[in-house]
Amino acid sequence: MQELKLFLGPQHPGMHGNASVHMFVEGDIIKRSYLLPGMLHRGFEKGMERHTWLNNIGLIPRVCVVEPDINEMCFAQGVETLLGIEVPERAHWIRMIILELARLSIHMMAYGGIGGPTGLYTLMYHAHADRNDILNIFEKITGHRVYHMYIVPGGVRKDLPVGIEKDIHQFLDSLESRYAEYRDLGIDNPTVRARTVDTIMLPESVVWELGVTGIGMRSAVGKEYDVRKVMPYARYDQVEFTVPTNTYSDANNRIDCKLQEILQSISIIRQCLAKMPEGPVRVPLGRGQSMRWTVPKGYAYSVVESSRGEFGYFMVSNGGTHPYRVGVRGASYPQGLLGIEKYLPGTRIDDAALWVDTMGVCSPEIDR
Amino acid sequence: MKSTKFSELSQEQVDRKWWEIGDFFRRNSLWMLMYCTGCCAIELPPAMTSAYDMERLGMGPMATPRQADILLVSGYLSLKTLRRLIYTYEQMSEPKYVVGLGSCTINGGIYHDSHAVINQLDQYVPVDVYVAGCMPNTEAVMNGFVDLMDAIKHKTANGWKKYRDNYDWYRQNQIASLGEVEVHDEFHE
Amino acid sequence: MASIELLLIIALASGFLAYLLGRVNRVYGAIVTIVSSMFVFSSLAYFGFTDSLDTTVSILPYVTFQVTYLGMFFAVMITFIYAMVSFFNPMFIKDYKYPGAYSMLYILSMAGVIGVFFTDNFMVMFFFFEFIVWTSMFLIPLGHSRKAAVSYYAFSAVGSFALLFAIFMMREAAGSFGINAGLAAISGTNAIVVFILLIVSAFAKLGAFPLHTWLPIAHGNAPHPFSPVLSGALVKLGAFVAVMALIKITPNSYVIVALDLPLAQYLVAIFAGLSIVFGTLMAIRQDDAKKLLAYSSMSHGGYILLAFSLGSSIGLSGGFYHIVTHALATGAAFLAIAAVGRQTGTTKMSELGGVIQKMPVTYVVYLIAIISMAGIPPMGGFISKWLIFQAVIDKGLILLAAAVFFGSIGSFLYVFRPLAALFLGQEKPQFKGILKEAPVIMLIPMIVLSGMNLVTGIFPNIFLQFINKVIVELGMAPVVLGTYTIQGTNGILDPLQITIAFGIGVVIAFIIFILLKKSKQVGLMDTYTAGNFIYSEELMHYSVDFYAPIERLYEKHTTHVQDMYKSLENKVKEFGNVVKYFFFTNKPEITVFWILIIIGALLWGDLL
Amino acid sequence: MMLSMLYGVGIAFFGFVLHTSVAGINRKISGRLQKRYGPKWYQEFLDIFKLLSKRATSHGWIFDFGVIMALGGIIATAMFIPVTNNFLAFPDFDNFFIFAYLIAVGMLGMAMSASGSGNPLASIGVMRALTTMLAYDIPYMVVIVTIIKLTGTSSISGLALYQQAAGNNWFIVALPLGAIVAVLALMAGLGKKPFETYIAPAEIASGPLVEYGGKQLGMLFIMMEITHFIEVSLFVNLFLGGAENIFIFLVKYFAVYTALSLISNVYARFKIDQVVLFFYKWPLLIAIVQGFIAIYLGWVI
Amino acid sequence: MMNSTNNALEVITLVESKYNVVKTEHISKYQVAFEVIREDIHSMLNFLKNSGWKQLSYLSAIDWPEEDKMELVYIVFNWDKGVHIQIRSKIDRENPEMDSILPIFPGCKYYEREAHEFFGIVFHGNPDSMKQLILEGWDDIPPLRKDFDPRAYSEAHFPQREYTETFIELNQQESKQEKRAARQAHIDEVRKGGKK
Repeated sequence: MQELKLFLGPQHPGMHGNASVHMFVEGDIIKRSYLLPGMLHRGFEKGMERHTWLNNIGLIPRVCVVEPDINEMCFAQGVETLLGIEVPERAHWIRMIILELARLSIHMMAYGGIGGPTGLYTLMYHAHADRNDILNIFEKITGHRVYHMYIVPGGVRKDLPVGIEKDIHQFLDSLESRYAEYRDLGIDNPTVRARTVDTIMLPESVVWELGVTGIGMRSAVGKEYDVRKVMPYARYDQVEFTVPTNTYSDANNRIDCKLQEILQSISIIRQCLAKMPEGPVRVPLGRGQSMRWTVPKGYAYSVVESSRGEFGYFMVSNGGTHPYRVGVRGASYPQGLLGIEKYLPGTRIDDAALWVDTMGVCSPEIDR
Repeated sequence: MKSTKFSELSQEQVDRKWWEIGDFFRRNSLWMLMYCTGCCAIELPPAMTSAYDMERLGMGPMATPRQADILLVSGYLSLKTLRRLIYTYEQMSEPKYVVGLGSCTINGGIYHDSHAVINQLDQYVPVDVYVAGCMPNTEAVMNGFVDLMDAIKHKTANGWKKYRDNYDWYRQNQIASLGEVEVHDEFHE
Repeated sequence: MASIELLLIIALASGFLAYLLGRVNRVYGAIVTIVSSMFVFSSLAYFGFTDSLDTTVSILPYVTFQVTYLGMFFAVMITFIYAMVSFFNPMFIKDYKYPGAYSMLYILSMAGVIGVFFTDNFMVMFFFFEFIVWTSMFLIPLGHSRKAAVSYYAFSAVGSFALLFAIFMMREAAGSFGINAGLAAISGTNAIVVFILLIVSAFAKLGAFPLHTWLPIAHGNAPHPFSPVLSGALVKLGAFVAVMALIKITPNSYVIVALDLPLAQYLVAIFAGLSIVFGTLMAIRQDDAKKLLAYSSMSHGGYILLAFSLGSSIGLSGGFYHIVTHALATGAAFLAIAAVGRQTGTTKMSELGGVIQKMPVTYVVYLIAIISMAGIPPMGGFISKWLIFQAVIDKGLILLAAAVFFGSIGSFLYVFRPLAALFLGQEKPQFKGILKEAPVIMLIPMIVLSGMNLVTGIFPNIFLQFINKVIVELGMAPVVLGTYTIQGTNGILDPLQITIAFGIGVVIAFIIFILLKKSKQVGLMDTYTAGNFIYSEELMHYSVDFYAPIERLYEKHTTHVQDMYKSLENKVKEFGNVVKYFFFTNKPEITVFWILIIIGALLWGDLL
Repeated sequence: MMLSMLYGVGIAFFGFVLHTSVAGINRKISGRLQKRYGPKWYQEFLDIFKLLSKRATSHGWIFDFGVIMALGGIIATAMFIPVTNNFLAFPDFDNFFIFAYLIAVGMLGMAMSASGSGNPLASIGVMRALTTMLAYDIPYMVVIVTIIKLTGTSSISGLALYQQAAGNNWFIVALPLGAIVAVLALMAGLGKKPFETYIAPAEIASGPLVEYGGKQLGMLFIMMEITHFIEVSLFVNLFLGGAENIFIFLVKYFAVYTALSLISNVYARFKIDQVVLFFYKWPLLIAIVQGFIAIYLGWVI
Repeated sequence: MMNSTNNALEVITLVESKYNVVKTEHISKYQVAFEVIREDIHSMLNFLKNSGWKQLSYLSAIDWPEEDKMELVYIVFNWDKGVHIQIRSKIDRENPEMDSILPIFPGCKYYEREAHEFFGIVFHGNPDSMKQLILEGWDDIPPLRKDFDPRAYSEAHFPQREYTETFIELNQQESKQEKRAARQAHIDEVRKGGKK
C-alpha cells in the first residue's frame, strides 16, 4: 500500500464544523478523498414532522448554525406559499434588513475564516470583532445573539426597536470605512495571494456537473445567478444592487466576490432603511389557538439566497397541524459531498483546509 | 503555629502541596480542545477573539487532544460524534476537564426526542461544569470557564478521576447507547 | 618486523583457502574471511604504527614496496572496514550462489588494497588497481544484478584507462615506472594532461559528478555486506589518486589572484561542489535506503575532493579526516541497513516501518552513524566538516561555501528519511512476529564502528596527529593541535568541551524528565487522527515521497546525466552493431580477410 | 572547566527566563494589535509549568529519549552563547559553527521523537521543518561566511568585539543587503509567519507537536524558548554589535524580537515549496552579491 | 427575468405537449409541479436538462403509508428562466425501487444515497447508494419513514435525566411569596451597598 490516510476533521483546527474529510495521500498530493458527514445529524426532518407549524419556529434556525435567519425566511416563505397569504409591506423590508445583516455577519465570519487555514490570525480577530457588533445589533432587535426566531410565517415577530436605525447606520459606516483595510490585510496581502491565486480552481463545467450554486457558481459562470435577482423574494426587486461575478474561479476570486457582496449588502440595508414604510409587521396565519392552526394540503419548494447559494425547503402539508414532510436542501450539499469526492483529489494537503473553506462547505446543513 | 518544615510533612501532605501548586498553574492556563461538536460552537469565536478575549484568562484553543486540558462539548451530540468524543476524551492527558455547553448536554434540550442525539452527556463522560442555555451567551460561556477555574481551585473538578475509577460503569453506558464505541466499517479500514 | 610481501601472500593464500573451505562448508569460508581480514588489519595497524613494516621483496617478481604515511593511512583504514564488514559474511553467505567464490574474492580484493597502497611502482599499482576492480566486479553480481556489475566495470574502465594513459605519459617523462620519480618528472603541457587524466580517474573511482551514475546502481545492488566495503573503502581509492593529482602534480596553470587558487584546482573544486549539490538532491529523492546512502557517498566524495583541491594544510587535513569519518559513518549506516535488509528481505523505505521496536541496537548504530554523517557534534563528521569549512572560508569561496552548506543541511534531510520511514513509525503487519534483532556477530562490528564514530568525534587529535604526519610527508605545514583543541584559521575547536557540555545538557534534561510524573504508555496506533478511527498500520506510516514538496521543484531535471549516458550507451551499441555487421557476418571468408588485414597491420604497420 | 560549565548552565537558564518573558510580553503586544487585551505577561511560564505538572502519554522509549536529547542539545548550545562582552562561559570557544551544528542536535532529537510518535502528521511536520531549514540556512550561512572572511574570526564574542572596536559599526549597517537576508532567515528560524510552515495548525494540526502533551510538551516548550533565545542573541551579536552590558543586550534583544513578531502578525503562511522558492530566489542572490561586493570589491560601509 | 409568470406557463405547455402528465400544479410564478408516472421520469429529466434546466436542486422522497406508496420528488432549476420544476412520482412502498438518474445528473449521487438511507429506496445504477452515509451502525427501520417513532427509539437507547423528587419538592416548598420576599431583601441589601 503506497497511500497514507490523513483526516481533516472533525477534531481539527482546519475544519470548520463537525465533519470529517478522509484523504488518501501520496507524498503530499491527495489521491482519493471523501467527506464523512453525519456527525451533526439531529434528525431535523423527522423532528419538524413532530412539531406543529408554529412550534417549528423554534427548531428551524438550528438547521444551519452560522446562518439561522435564512432558515427562518425559507420556512416562513414556504408556509406563506402554502397558505397563500401576503405579508405586510413593512415586514418585507424588515426581513430584508435582517437577511442582509445576517449575510454581513456570515461574510465577515467567512472572510475572517480564511485567516485560519492561511494562518493570518490578525484578520480573523479583526473580522470577528466587527461581526460581534452585528450580533449586538441582532440582540437589540430580536433579543438574542444567534438564534433569533424573528422571521416567522406571516411577517416578523415584532417591530424594530426605536432608534435601531442609528446603530445600524453607525455600524455600516464603520464597516465601510474599514473595507479598504480589510482588502489590504486579506486578499491583497502578497502572502495570501501566494496561497490563493490560481489554486483551488472551480471551472464552469464542474459547476454544472455538481450543481454548485452561490458565489462558487457566479465566480465561475460570470452571470448574475443569484436567487435575489433571478426570482426575487421579499422586496429585492425594489432595491438596487449588483451581484459580483467573475469568469475565473480561483480561491482569490471567490473571496473577492465575497468581499464585494459585503459592500452590496451595506448598500441594500441602507436602501431598506430609507424606503421602509410604516405599518403592521405581522398577520395571523389562522384563527383560534395557534397550536391548532392548520395549513392546506400541498407541496411547496421555497428558496432563499444564502451566503453559499440556493438554500431551499421542500415542504409538504397534508392539511394537518403538523408539517407532513420538510426536506432541507443545504446550499453546500453538492460541493461538500460530491465535490470533495471528485475534485479535492489532486490538490495538496496544504490546500485542503482552504479548499473546504473557500468552497463554502457548511456541515450542519449537510447533516441536518 | 504550625511548622512548615519540609521534613515534618508526611508524603501525603507533600503530594497535596505539590498538587495545589499544580492546580494554580492548571487553572491559569486552561487549553481547550478545538472540537466544535455542535451549534454552541458558534459562540466560541466571539469568546476566543477580540470581543471577549479568552486568552486573558490564559485560555486558548489547542489543536490536538494530547495538548488540551478542557474538552468543550459545545451542544448536542449525535451518536457519530459521541463515539469520536469518547475516543478523543480518552486520548487527552490527565488532569482533564469537560465543560458541557447548552441544554442539549444536560437533558437533550430541543432534540430530546431525536433518534440521533443523546440526552444526557454525563452518562458517557464525566462533566465538570454545565453551562445552560440554547444557546448560552458568550458571557455565560465565559462565566462557565471562570466556574471551572473555581472548581479546580476547590478541588471539585475531578471528573477525570471519576472516569478512571468508574470506567466500567461509563463503558457500560457507552456500549448500551452506541452498540460499539469504536466502529469498524468501510470508512475505517 | 613484518613483511608487506608476507602479508600480501598470506592474504592471497587465505583467499584460496577460503575458496576451498567454502566448497566444504560455506560458513567456514566466511569465517576465513573474518580471520584473515582481522589478521591483516591488526598486523598492518600494529606494525604500521610502530614503524616496523619491512619492504623487502623476495618471492613476488617485479614487485617493490615502499612505506609511506599516505599509503599506510589508506591501507589501515580500508582494511579496518574490510575487517569489520567481514563479520557480516557468515550470516549472508547462505544467500549466494557461489559462496566459495564470494569468500575468495572478498579476501583477494583486500589483498589488492595492500598492493596498491604500498607499492612504489606505477605498473604494479595499476595491476593491483585492476585486481581490485575485477574482484569486486565479480562480487557485485552476487547481489543478483548483472547490470550493476557492467555499469561498475564500465566506469571503472574509464578510470583505469585514464590512469594507464597517465602512467605511460609519466613513464615517457621519467624513464621508469617509479611513482615518486614519475610524479616529479612531469611538467609543462604534459602535466596538465596527466593532471586531467588522473582527475578523471579519481572522479570515476569516487563517483563524483559527472561520473557518478554507477554509484547508486552498484551500491544499491551489491550484496548487502559488500556495499559498505564499496562505499566506505574502495571508493576511497579515488581519493588516493586525487591526492596524487592535486598535491603532487602542480601544473603551471593560471592562478586566480582573488581566490589565491590555481585555475585547475578551482575547476576541480567546482566539480566537487556540483557533486555535493547533485548527490544531496538525488539522495533526497531515493526510495531504496542503500541507493540513498550511495548518493550520500557521492556527496561526501565531493567534500573530500573539495578539501583536497583547496591546497591548504587545514583543507588537506579536513579531507583526510573526512575520509576516516565518512568511512566509519557510512560503513556503520550500510551495515545497519544490511542488518535490516537481512531480517526483513528488503531495504526499500516504502515497504518498511517500525523496525526499531524489534531492532533497537541497529537503530542506535544507525542513529550514531547519521549524526556523524550530518556533521553534528559530538561525532567525527562534525570535526572533519568543521575543518573543511575553515578551509573554504579561508579562501573566501562564496559559491562553494553555499554548496558545502547545502550538502551539510541537505544531509539532515536525507539521513533523516530512513530514520523516520524505515526505523520509526508503525510496524508493518507483514513483519509482525517474525522480526528479530540481528544476531550478535553482526552487532559486534556495528557497535565497534559506532564507538569509533564517537571516538573520532571526541578525541580527534589521536587521528589528526597521524594525519599531520601525512601532511608533512606531502610537503605542507601541519595543523596546530593542542591537547584537546584544534586551531583552525579563524577559530579554535574543543571537541571534548562540546561533548561535556552536551552531556551536561542531557543530564539536566534527564533529571527534569525523571522528576516529573511518569507518563502513560500507549501504542503507536493510539495517535491523533482528528477523532477518527483507523486500524491499518500501513495507512498511518508516512514513508512514500517523504520530501514531495521539495522533490517537485527539481524532479524534472534529475535524469539529464543519466540520459546523456543512455544516449552514449546507444551510440556504443550501434557502433558495435556496425562492427558486427562488417566483421562477423555469416560468411567466414570476410572475417578471415579482416583478421588477416589486422594482423598484417600490427606486424608491418610501423614499416609503412 | 567545571566552573565554566556551571556558568554555561546559568546562561541557558537566563536565556530561558529571558525569552519566556519577552515572548509573553510579545503575546500581549500582538494581542493589542489584534484589538484585544492579551494574556498576562507571564502566561508562558504558567503554560510551561502547567504542562510539566500534567500526566503525559508516551509512545515508547524513542519518544522520550528524543525529547531528552532535544532539550539536552539545546541547553548545551545555549551554554556557548555570549550574552555580553563579559557574560559568557567559554571565551574563544564560541565558534559560530558550534551553534550552527549543535543546535541541530536538538532539532534532530525533536524530529526523531516526533517521528517516533507514529503520527504521520508529525512526520510531515518534521519534513517541513527540515525543508524550511534547507531553505533559509543557505543564504544565512553565505552572509555569515562573508562576515567571518571579513573579520577573520568565527568566534561570536570576537565578532561582537570587532564591531564595537570599529566604532559601533554594526554589520546591519555595514552589510545592509546581508542584514536583510539575515532578518528573513531569522524569521524563518524562529518559525514566524510567513515561514511558519511546520506548525501550521490548520493543515497538519501543529505538526511535530501533534502527539505531545504534559511533560514532554513542556520540555519541548522550554527547548523552543531556549532555541529562540539562541537565534535572537546570535543575531544581536552578529549584526547589532553585541552588548557591552546586560541592559544594552536586553534592549537590543527586545527590539529585535518585537519587531519580528509584529511583522509576522500581518502575514499569512506560505506553502512549503513557496518558502524554498522564496529563499532560493532573492535572498540567496542578495547574499551572494553581498558576499562578492564585500570580499572581492571590499565595499563595506 | 421579470416575465417569469410567462416562463412558468411556458413550461407547463412545453411539458404537457410532450408528456402524459398525471397532475399539474402551478404553485407560484416561479414554481411548477408535475406528477408523472414512474417510467417517464428519466426521459422527462433528460428533456428538461436539454431545455435548460441544468441544475438538480433537490431529490428526496415522501412516505405515504396510508396509500402504501412512496413518492419521489425531483426538483430541477433553470437559472435563466428562474423556474423550479418539481417532478413527482409514486412508487411501491413495500419494495421501493428506482433507476438512478446518475447518467443525467451526476450531482444526484449523494441525494440518492441519502434517500436510500432515510427511506430505504433502492436506486439501481448508483454504485455507492447502499452504503451508509449519515447514520452509523443503524439498527432500525429507515428513520424518515412514518412508522418510525424517534421518541421510542430515543427512550430505548439513551438514558433520560431523572430529576429526583426532592429537587421538585424543594422548589414547591419555596412558595412564590417567599421567593419574592427574598429577592426584595436582596435588592434592599444591594441598595444599602452591603453586598455586591
